[in-house]
Amino acid sequence: MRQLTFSQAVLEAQMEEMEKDQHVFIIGEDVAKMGSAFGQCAGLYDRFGPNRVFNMPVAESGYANFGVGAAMAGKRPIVEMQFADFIVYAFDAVGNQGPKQRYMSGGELSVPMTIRAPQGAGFGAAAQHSQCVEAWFMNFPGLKIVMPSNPHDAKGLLKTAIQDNDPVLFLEHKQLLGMKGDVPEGEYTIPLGQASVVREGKDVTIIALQAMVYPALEAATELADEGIDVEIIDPRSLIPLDKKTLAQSVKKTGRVIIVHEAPKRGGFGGEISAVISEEFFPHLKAPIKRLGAANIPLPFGMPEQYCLPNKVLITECVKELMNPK
Amino acid sequence: MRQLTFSQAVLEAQMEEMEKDQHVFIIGEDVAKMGSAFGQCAGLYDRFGPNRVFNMPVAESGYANFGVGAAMAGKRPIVEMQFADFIVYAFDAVGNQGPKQRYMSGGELSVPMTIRAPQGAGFGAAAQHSQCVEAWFMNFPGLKIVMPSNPHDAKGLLKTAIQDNDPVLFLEHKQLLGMKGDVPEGEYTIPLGQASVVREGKDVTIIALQAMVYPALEAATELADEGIDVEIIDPRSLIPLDKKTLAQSVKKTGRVIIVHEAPKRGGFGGEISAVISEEFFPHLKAPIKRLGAANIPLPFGMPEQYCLPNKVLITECVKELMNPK
Amino acid sequence: MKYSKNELLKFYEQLVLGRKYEEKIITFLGKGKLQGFFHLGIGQEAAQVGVVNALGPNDYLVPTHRFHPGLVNKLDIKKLTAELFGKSSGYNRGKAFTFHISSKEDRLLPVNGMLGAGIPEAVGYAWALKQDNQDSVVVCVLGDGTASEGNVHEGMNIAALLNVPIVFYIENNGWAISCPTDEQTKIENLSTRALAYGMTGETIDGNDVIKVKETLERAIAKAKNGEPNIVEAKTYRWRGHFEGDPGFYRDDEKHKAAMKDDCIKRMENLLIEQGASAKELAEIADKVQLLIDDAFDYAEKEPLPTPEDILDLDQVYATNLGGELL
Amino acid sequence: MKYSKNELLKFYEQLVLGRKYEEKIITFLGKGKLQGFFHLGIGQEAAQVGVVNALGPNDYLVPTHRFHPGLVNKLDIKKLTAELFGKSSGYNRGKAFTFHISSKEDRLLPVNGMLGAGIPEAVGYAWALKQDNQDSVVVCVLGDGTASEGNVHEGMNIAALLNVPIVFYIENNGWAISCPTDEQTKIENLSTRALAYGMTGETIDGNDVIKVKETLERAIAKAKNGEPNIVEAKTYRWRGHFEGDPGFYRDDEKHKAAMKDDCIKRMENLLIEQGASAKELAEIADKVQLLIDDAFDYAEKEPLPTPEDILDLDQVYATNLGGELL
Ligand SMILES: Cc1ncc(C[n+]2csc(CCOP(=O)(O)OP(=O)(O)O)c2C)c(N)n1
Ligand SMILES: Cc1ncc(C[n+]2csc(CCOP(=O)(O)OP(=O)(O)O)c2C)c(N)n1
Ligand SMILES: [Mg+2]
Ligand SMILES: [Mg+2]
Repeated sequence: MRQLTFSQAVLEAQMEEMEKDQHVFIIGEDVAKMGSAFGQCAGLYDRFGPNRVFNMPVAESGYANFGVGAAMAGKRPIVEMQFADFIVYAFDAVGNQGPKQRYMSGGELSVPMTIRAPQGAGFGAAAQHSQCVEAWFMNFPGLKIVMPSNPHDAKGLLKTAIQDNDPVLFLEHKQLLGMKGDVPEGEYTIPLGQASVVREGKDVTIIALQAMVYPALEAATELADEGIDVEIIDPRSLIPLDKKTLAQSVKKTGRVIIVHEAPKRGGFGGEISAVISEEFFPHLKAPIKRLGAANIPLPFGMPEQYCLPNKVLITECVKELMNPK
Repeated sequence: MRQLTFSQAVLEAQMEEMEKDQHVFIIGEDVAKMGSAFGQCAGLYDRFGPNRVFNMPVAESGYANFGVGAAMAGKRPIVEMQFADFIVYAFDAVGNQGPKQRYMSGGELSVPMTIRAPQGAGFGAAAQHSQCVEAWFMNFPGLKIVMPSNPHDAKGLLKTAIQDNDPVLFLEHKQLLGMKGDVPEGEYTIPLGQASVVREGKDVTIIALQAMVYPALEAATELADEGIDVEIIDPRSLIPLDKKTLAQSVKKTGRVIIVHEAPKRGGFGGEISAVISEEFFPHLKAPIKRLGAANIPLPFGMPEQYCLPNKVLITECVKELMNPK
Repeated sequence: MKYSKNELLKFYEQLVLGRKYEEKIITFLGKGKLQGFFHLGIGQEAAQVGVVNALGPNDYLVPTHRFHPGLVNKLDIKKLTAELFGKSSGYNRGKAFTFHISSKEDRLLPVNGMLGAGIPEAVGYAWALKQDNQDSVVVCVLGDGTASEGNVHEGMNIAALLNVPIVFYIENNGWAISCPTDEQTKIENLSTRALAYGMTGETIDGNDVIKVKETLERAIAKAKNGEPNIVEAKTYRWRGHFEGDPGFYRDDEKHKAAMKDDCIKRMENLLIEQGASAKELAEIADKVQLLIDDAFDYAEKEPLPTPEDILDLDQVYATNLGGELL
Repeated sequence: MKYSKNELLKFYEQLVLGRKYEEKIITFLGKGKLQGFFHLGIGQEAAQVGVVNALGPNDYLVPTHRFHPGLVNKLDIKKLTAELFGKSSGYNRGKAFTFHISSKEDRLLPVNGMLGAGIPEAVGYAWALKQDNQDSVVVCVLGDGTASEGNVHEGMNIAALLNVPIVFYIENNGWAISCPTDEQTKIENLSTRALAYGMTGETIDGNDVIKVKETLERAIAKAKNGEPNIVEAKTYRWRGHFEGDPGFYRDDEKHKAAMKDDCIKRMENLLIEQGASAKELAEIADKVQLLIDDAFDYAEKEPLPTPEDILDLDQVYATNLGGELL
């Protein structure tokens, strides 16, 4: 099958949706001639012109709210944050404005806006350019949160996000943007709220999204040699969350590890752990475990690795669940 | 014992700390002559003058960062958000600036800043003036989060927060600010990370903070008549979290309900549920339950009650845990 | 006089409607028949009515929390009042109150609970109108205090840069809660801010309804022409910040002096000069009062939203993917 | 000429140190011996060296991510270089890089990873200095792009209102990544923004090190006197936004033309006019090069932080309450 990078998949999804619907437009920093920091918009400015793809001043709150306003007027903005970290300035727009306009208006308005933002560590870019931001937004009703782990899912989910009539926070991962993967020719979409079973197994369920899927896979391969059969579930979207697929897996394995790159305390692992223990408790054979980054801001450079979850930690955690002391 | 309102307790804590340490100062909207929206600063402007208590323009990000800067220079700012909801504008300052300066500087700087903010529903003030904000900040290492449920705790904890050398987010609850309670004369402090056992019991542990302590208490009283013995734990601070006290209670009861006012999905209930299931799983006799607000923005007026957890829901949940279907 | 007596009487009626509508709110609050924080615009009627009269049929308005006098002259008074009562027949099914009220049909964009956020939103809305070749302008109202917010800076800069058809209308009533304008900023006229973005700005007497209307008409024409701009109208807040605010922070003498300039008195004097009789004016007041009483009667009796309506996920999500209530 | 040959030679040395320091960074990046995003200030040396020279011993500086030429003239070159290498003997134990570098001893406040947030922080810092009766000023550097952030508006307004001893120094290099200044704002000179807050502002030639220094000295004196103000220095970014940026968005002709105005060449010409010899200049360059090579040798060999240092909770919390690592 045809191979594209994650970034090209994002590009293609945007291009197709822009071709189809003239209300779709893109704003952000350096999205126009430069085509975004990681090439996600490469060529779109030339193709669609300055009224459909244009740069904004360095004013994240301003242009995210600009997106909210344009969306209320019937446009379908794609608002790019250059790095997801900068979304702290647009926290109100993304959590407290876009997602609430519909309810506050009694259902009259809607905000079909997609916020795209590349997040995560891997570049050693220190405490304010390496964060995973999803957990900050999980307590805002009205918002949907999507976090694909590969080019195929990225394309299908982004198209769904752009077509969705509500605000969707679409998080890319900086480490994955250059990653290649199969992307079929032709149009396809993937519904939000549908997990993917990345690897089937019967002993332990690992729930991982985005970049964390890969160390989980490596760990699973290693553990297979030791006779431990790991299932890996990638929920792909946090809101909505595919509880059905989680349930099936937990019923089978009875053991769960949730892995995320954000600091462990306050990460989305808490929510998923709580859902599982609330709804599937009788099936649990062991404590639900979470692996996340150390609860410290990330340092500059290579040493960030000392803070992050990895294959070794995942492997250890699986073994601990299989052979409790 | 002497009775003070929550708001008076906050006032007294600030006054005592300002008397003791001339580096403590207060900024915010309407903190000066008006003495804050709920009287938390009443009289402080007259007492300490315009260099220690002063109004800021309506610019939450600006003055929260002003606080961060002044704190790095050795001051001990108390930054008031008039309503906690407005902290969305200061999200960067409170989560991403203050708490990280120390680590980013390699331990050289520190930010002894207290951010005070009244939160919560009860006034029917709709979707952007009624929120509980704690969950938004739980994934920022470096920040401490305090949420007292009564005047006594408010005074003791606020003094500790002001004396603390790191940023502390001190959340008041609007519905509690007028509430009276015992506050001893003379100085006292309460350490962060020390839960209070609000009611002892042996059947079910309810973990509740702030305003949710009270419906939990009512439910417990009712349930006692039916022979169900409820223990209520108020962690008082979410970061740090007193896991020891939680452990003792869970070991005793084996049944846990976490109640918060914020929407259920993405609320702090997830974190606490995850901690308990991770660390005290063998003691659990039943699924850990969470009660939170419905996952919708709050509406205007009295109907907000349809969205919030209350005594009835808590009672039902306890019974369900005691008599699983 | 450029305006006929009848035209002036119309202005008068609008001003009086605004004043009496809010006085009715005070009465109902006094009786405990209304809930919520009411920020009244008494004294500021001209600054609001002038704007409402300047809007063309295609133009949009973003009001503030203190805009009842303007709203009552623009919207259906019953539906508006029902919304203020939080009733399900209100503009937003009782979910919005003046904190968030909006009406698509009336080209009324939402009031924002977050001061400032509505400004770049309005810019985005106005930009979209231009893209769709609508012959429309957005008039975005903000207070003097709100002008200190970062969003206002960002929104104005973007508007100027993209030649967006918008008028930023600063209704300067001298106060942001307890903070007088000179504790909010050092500059004399907030319209000076226009220079910071390459726009034009103008400060006018906000208690002169005709001046407001005419200035806004020019401002709107300019904005339609791709020149966003600022108009600052200076007026004065007569009441506390919200009903119930004791206003201890205020200097009584200065306060009384400022209230001497009453936009309604001004219009009365003008009308009498133009030959209107006291009786004519009284008749208008009576007519308006009936309208108001009627609306309050109606709204009071309307039902509150049901739990089902409050918990309706279709009002949260336009594309509802089975989102969970709990 | 107001300055002696020796004084001019000193400026020259500083400019060359800045230039060669960054050229060394380019070499090391080329060899794969450095990690991280480097935003170089080549071409902007005068705009930075001028500021560093204007600072009094009690004054503070907030630099930007593009301030290596300034930093190398202000800080210990070895400790600075170690920080750029992420080494534990760097200014911030290798945790900061130019994204967050700070030094208490050198009165260097942190670079901010969030453009704009550092502005109100600097205002708060400067206010605190004033409260403590320090005879100090904060010079807060920001870029032309950063000026669009809401925090800048809020910070400047607060500074003006409280008469805080601060100079806002806008180092306008014509670009914010791929965005030229005229796509950032419609105004010609960003110092015009001063009018929006009741401050004074001035725009100068940022490639004239003496002009920069003297203007800043006056600006600092003014700020000490309770008059915060803006200085905008116009210069030009010679390199891509960061090393590795191919800069496709740039017009080559215009770019080359802008680079003709080289602040170092200017100083050379001035020095030759003042009787300096080519040999003297070459000697300075050599001396500076040695210093740089030495610092890079040192930094390269220094150890990276250990896991224990990286995971040290005492560097996260000043009052560590048993916070948990995991
Ligand atoms: C972001 C934000 N900060 C603070 C408030 C609280 N608040 C409501 S009205 C108000 C005063 C606003 O002053 P101004 O803009 O002059 O409007 P006015 O009330 O005078 O009409 C404040 C501070 C808010 N709603 N949103
Ligand atoms: C809040 C925020 N938005 C965006 C960025 C990404 N970014 C880093 S440097 C830069 C350009 C800034 O331009 P300017 O202020 O002119 O400084 P220059 O790089 O030209 O020195 C941008 C957009 C950031 N670090 N922080
Ligand atoms: Mg006002
Ligand atoms: Mg620049």
